[in-house]
Amino acid sequence: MTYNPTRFVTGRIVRNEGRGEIFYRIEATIPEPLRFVPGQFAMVSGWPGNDPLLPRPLAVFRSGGTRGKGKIEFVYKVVGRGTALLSGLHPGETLSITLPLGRGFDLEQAGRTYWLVGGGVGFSSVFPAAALLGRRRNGFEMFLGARTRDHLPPKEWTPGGKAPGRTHFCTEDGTAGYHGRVTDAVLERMRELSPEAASRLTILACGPKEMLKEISTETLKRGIPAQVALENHMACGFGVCWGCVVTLWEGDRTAYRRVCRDGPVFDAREVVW
Amino acid sequence: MTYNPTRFVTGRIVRNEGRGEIFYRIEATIPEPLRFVPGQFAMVSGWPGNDPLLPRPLAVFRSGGTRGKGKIEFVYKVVGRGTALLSGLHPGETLSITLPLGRGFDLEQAGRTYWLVGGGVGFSSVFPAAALLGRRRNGFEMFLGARTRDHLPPKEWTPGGKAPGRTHFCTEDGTAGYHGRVTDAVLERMRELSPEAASRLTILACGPKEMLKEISTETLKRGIPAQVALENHMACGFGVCWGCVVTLWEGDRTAYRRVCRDGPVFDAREVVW
Amino acid sequence: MVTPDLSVSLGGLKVKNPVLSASGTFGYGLEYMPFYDISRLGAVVVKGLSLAPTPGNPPGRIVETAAGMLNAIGLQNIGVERFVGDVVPRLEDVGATFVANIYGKTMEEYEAVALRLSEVPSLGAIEVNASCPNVREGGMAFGATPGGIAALTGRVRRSTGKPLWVKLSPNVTDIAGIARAAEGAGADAVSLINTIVGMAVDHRTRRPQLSNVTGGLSGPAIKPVALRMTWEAAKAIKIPVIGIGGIQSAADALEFLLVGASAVQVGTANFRNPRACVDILEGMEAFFREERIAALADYRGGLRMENSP
Amino acid sequence: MVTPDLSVSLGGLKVKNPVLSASGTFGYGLEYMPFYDISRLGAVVVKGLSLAPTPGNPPGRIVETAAGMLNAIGLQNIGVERFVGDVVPRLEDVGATFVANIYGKTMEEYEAVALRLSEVPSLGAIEVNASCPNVREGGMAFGATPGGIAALTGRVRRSTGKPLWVKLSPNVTDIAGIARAAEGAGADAVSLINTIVGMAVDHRTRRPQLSNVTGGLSGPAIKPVALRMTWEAAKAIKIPVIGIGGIQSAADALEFLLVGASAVQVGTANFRNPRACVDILEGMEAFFREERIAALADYRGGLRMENSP
Ligand SMILES: Cc1cc2nc3c(=O)[nH]c(=O)nc-3n(C[C@H](O)[C@H](O)[C@H](O)COP(=O)(O)OP(=O)(O)OC[C@H]3O[C@@H](n4cnc5c(N)ncnc54)[C@H](O)[C@@H]3O)c2cc1C
Ligand SMILES: Cc1cc2nc3c(=O)[nH]c(=O)nc-3n(C[C@H](O)[C@H](O)[C@H](O)COP(=O)(O)OP(=O)(O)OC[C@H]3O[C@@H](n4cnc5c(N)ncnc54)[C@H](O)[C@@H]3O)c2cc1C
Ligand SMILES: Cc1cc2nc3c(=O)[nH]c(=O)nc-3n(C[C@H](O)[C@H](O)[C@H](O)COP(=O)(O)O)c2cc1C
Ligand SMILES: Cc1cc2nc3c(=O)[nH]c(=O)nc-3n(C[C@H](O)[C@H](O)[C@H](O)COP(=O)(O)O)c2cc1C
Ligand code: FES
Ligand code: FES
Repeated sequence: MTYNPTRFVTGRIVRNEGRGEIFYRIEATIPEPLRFVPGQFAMVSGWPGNDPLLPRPLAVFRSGGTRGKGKIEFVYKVVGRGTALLSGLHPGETLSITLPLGRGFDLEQAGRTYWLVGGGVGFSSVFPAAALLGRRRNGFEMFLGARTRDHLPPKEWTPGGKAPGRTHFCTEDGTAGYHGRVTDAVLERMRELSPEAASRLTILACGPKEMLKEISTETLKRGIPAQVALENHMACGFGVCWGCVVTLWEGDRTAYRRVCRDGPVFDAREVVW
Repeated sequence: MTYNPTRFVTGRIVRNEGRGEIFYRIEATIPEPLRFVPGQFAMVSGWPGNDPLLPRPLAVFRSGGTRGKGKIEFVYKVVGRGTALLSGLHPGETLSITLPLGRGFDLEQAGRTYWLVGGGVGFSSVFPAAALLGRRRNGFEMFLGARTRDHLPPKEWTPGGKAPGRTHFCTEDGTAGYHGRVTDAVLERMRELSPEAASRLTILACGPKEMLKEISTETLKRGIPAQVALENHMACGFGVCWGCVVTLWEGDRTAYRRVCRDGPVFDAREVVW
Repeated sequence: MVTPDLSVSLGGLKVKNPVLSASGTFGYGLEYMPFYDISRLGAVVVKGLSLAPTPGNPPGRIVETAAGMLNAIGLQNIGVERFVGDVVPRLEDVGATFVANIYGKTMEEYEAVALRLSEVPSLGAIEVNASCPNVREGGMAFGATPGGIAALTGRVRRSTGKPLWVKLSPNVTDIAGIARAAEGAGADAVSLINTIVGMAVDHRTRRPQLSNVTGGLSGPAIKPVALRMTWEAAKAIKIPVIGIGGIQSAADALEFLLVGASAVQVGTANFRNPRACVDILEGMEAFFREERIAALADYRGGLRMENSP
Repeated sequence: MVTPDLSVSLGGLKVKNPVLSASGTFGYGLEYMPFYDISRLGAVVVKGLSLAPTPGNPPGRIVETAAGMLNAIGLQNIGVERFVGDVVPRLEDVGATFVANIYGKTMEEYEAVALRLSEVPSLGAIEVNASCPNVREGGMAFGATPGGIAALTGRVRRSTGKPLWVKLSPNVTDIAGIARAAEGAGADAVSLINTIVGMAVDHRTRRPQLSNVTGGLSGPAIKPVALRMTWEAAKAIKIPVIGIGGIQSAADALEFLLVGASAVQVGTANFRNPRACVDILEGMEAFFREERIAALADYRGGLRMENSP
């Protein structure tokens, strides 16, 4: 896994638009192009004043640009004051961004089929994985879950590429795609697999804690490796404050480990739910 | 002096534009039209978060509107964080405004000629007085001072009306109008007056403290009544915190009086400089 | 749904709801009448009163800080006589429940102010400012030790039959001990916190920004400290605790009630939003309705400590 | 113009400039190498070290507050042995001046950690955390009284020849008295403030937001309090004072120097801006150049008190 070292950069906003019912996409130029691993994130701020004080973690959604000029994109949902402020920023205004941060998904295992599971805004770390696998023509399927059709990511954001995996949309109220929770869709689809196919399966998931917990339990039962992207409140995002810890198994003992540096992607077996 | 009682209202920004080199004009709709006395002010905030915490005092520059729909305008200069944030707000966003506040200029004295003196952004309380006098066909002259031409208010803001008084522009560097400080222009012009004309003169002034002090001293010497609009840091703006006091003469003793409620306009003779 | 019962007894003063104004941020109350009917509040706590009118500190009295402000007003006020003569009748006219915040340079002066105010039948309670950081004689000396607080409280207690609230300073090592001392000496309630002593200077002019050099920090910046001290005091004593410090919203106010306050006072928030107190009151009513909580007593002190958070 | 001389001696440790990182906000220093060369700082103060590795508090460790944050990390750290074995050589490699912040559950543990660290020739100083509010044994008991501070300081003093800094708690009535106690017991410098104890709760779930219930408040919100305490301590003692609390900009840092601090530590600001320390250093240099101040000593403690403000 090679990626650019972490940097603290100033981004200039190019676009910041609401899409669909609840999501925003913000695009900014940064001094240099960035390489990142899907699942890695950035700490983002940019509103004036000291309140809120702390930057917000957002998964790197897309990066691009050519030598001497980078571009970066995030997608987000307004859930509180920080994201509300973010949504109020205009093109031309600046962002402070530390990136890329954390350990992303491990997509380097030879001969695996990946299933990508995104709940809610969790698609933001799952789409970059899909885009990469698509480019590599590595087989994958993607499961996207939301409460209603309006809570699903807009179709035009779904990554294409040479080998766009099959995408299963799921809604809890049945207004689009599979009627039910995304975990149920995953489990149903799993039952269709031959034991041989199942043995090649790796699951990557990002979404609400309950969803990740269920994915972990179910994959553990079946011996299917799973990587889950956790969230936690963060102050620094780069491992110095020790504020973002979760409890992990280390052998038969537990330890507090940092989501921002030891994660956000963890082996599902490690997590103490 | 009749004016609307003080209210706390939400304004919706219609326009917020830089003009000339250093000034901004912000226009907002408010629930109802407002009547105000020139020199009165408003406490304005609108940026999100608690930092900065306090609203900022701004002179009411213009008001208008018809029944059931008011309009309000302020002009301001960006000098610090609050005004910088103000300048970053966009049409459609909201302002919190308490207004009108304080005692404005007394323009109700029969048979007086008014000279209005504005230094720097002080024109913001002086223009409304000029506009009112112009509507009333009450004779006046206006003196506007600034460091350079670029620091003078844009010409198109100068109030017209049926009897627009003569306006003397003054710049310290001589790039426009009278070359010198506005107080010197006022004094020179005073020397041209007959004793009879001088006896009908009332001076209204708003601007930097040094300017007001000089105007006060010189008018006091000559027995010319002057009203000066003072500034001070404010927390509430409506007389409850006692934070904005200045020292005034009361007979042969001094007392701390509130700029926001007992002023901002004071009889020049009262002020302890 | 029925209207939630927000009434509560604050050391002998029964108020119809737990939203009060904080002293020094609400003038004499009447200044807020243009914004709303102040009789809607649980009580109006007026600006600190001394025996004689007090001029206060020289200008350079306020400075803004991050999410807060420093003030060094120096307790400028019209004195207890003019308050009783001019203000009280008007507060009676508008039907407000009101509380007098008092301070003195000496114990005797506290006592004298309390005595004079005891003659005012409509006065709801006396709040003793044992904690003003901005005047040497503002009670800070009395407020800093359990012994000082006990002496001051006892003295004022003996001079008045009014409900007696003692307002505590946060500038102490052990707020619980101070609260216990006030309780032990006869306070009917304690209110806290007053402002935290702070300072601001200008690095260019190299001068203090306040004429008094130091001032009292208030506003959202201090809320976490105020909440902690309210919690500690409420655990330590049986008399009601009135929580103060950085309250800006109904959510903030509810937090103080949750950790054990019987009521709250709203201070600095009134400056940015003159309607802050009623906005908070209405927000609180809405919350109780939404959550189907019938009475304040069902919520108050209900912090859940099992396997937090 | 010549480069201003920003060097200063901090109780036996001469540093090339007065900008230091604050313990607990800078990891072990090396984490900042992607952002800039940490050897540029006056010194790096590392995360609080205990004798054995410490797991810290359960999750629910940080909450954001208005212009500040609460933390209850509980001093999670790798322990002094791994620090000496794994971290010190790398700090030596990058050429950083570094200071170890230490704490213990007991006086004996403080002593043991200090003893072990005294064997590290490259270590610049030992900073005794006499004030962590987030672990019962974090020195809070020692830090709250002059007697406690004197005892702890004296004990550590006797166990090390390293420059000894004592880090003070702001949660006290009289910071000057505490500072004098540290000075009297042999501290070479004091640093202050540590965090102010605060609390946050969720009014809907009715639970504390921190697993530890209370936590330490840091960030711009506390700057006015930190500045005032720095001023009070600097007036009270002769040994150097290192100012800490809410410093985010060169202007903030200069304010602390102006009221008498010999140096500053930058904490929470590092989270939002990983380059905060060097940005502050560069801003300070620019200011000294602009104002033609040749040396830190010409500015430090230069608060003008005549007819303020
Ligand atoms: C590694 C990582 C990647 C993320 N990627 C995305 C993304 O791509 N798109 C997106 O919309 N959201 C993402 N999130 C969640 C996002 O960080 C939160 O929604 C955001 O911080 C909420 O801030 P707020 O001020 O709007 O909400 P508030 O609830 O007002 O925030 C209050 C405090 O809680 C913290 N907080 C609240 N919710 C979360 C959360 N879920 N995770 C971390 N901190 C939280 C905030 O940082 C803040 O300190 C990610 C979180 C993590 C940890
Ligand atoms: C009655 C009155 C009317 C005014 N009318 C206008 C106007 O029409 N247009 C205009 O541009 N300016 C006007 N001012 C000045 C304006 O209020 C200040 O420029 C503004 O508050 C500065 O805020 P800031 O955050 O940008 O500056 P900062 O310097 O960052 O503010 C820091 C603090 O100082 C206070 N402050 C700084 N300068 C002043 C000042 N001159 N007066 C009061 N408080 C100050 C701020 O309110 C804040 O609390 C008026 C002031 C008063 C008192
Ligand atoms: C400008 C100002 C003046 C104050 N005057 C008094 C006072 O006279 N008596 C008093 O007991 N407290 C006084 N206080 C303290 C407040 O009542 C309150 O305890 C403190 O501000 C914290 O609450 P807040 O953060 O909601 O403002 C004053 C506060 C401010 C900001
Ligand atoms: C997350 C965090 C962890 C901290 N850990 C320590 C510590 O281990 N030892 C210590 O002495 N102080 C610790 N502190 C206190 C800081 O060093 C500093 O004194 C305080 O945060 C005030 O400065 P600031 O406002 O610049 O952050 C910690 C602070 C924070 C925010
Ligand atoms: S957010 Fe600071 S260590 Fe993870
Ligand atoms: S600003 Fe509050 S009294 Fe004038």
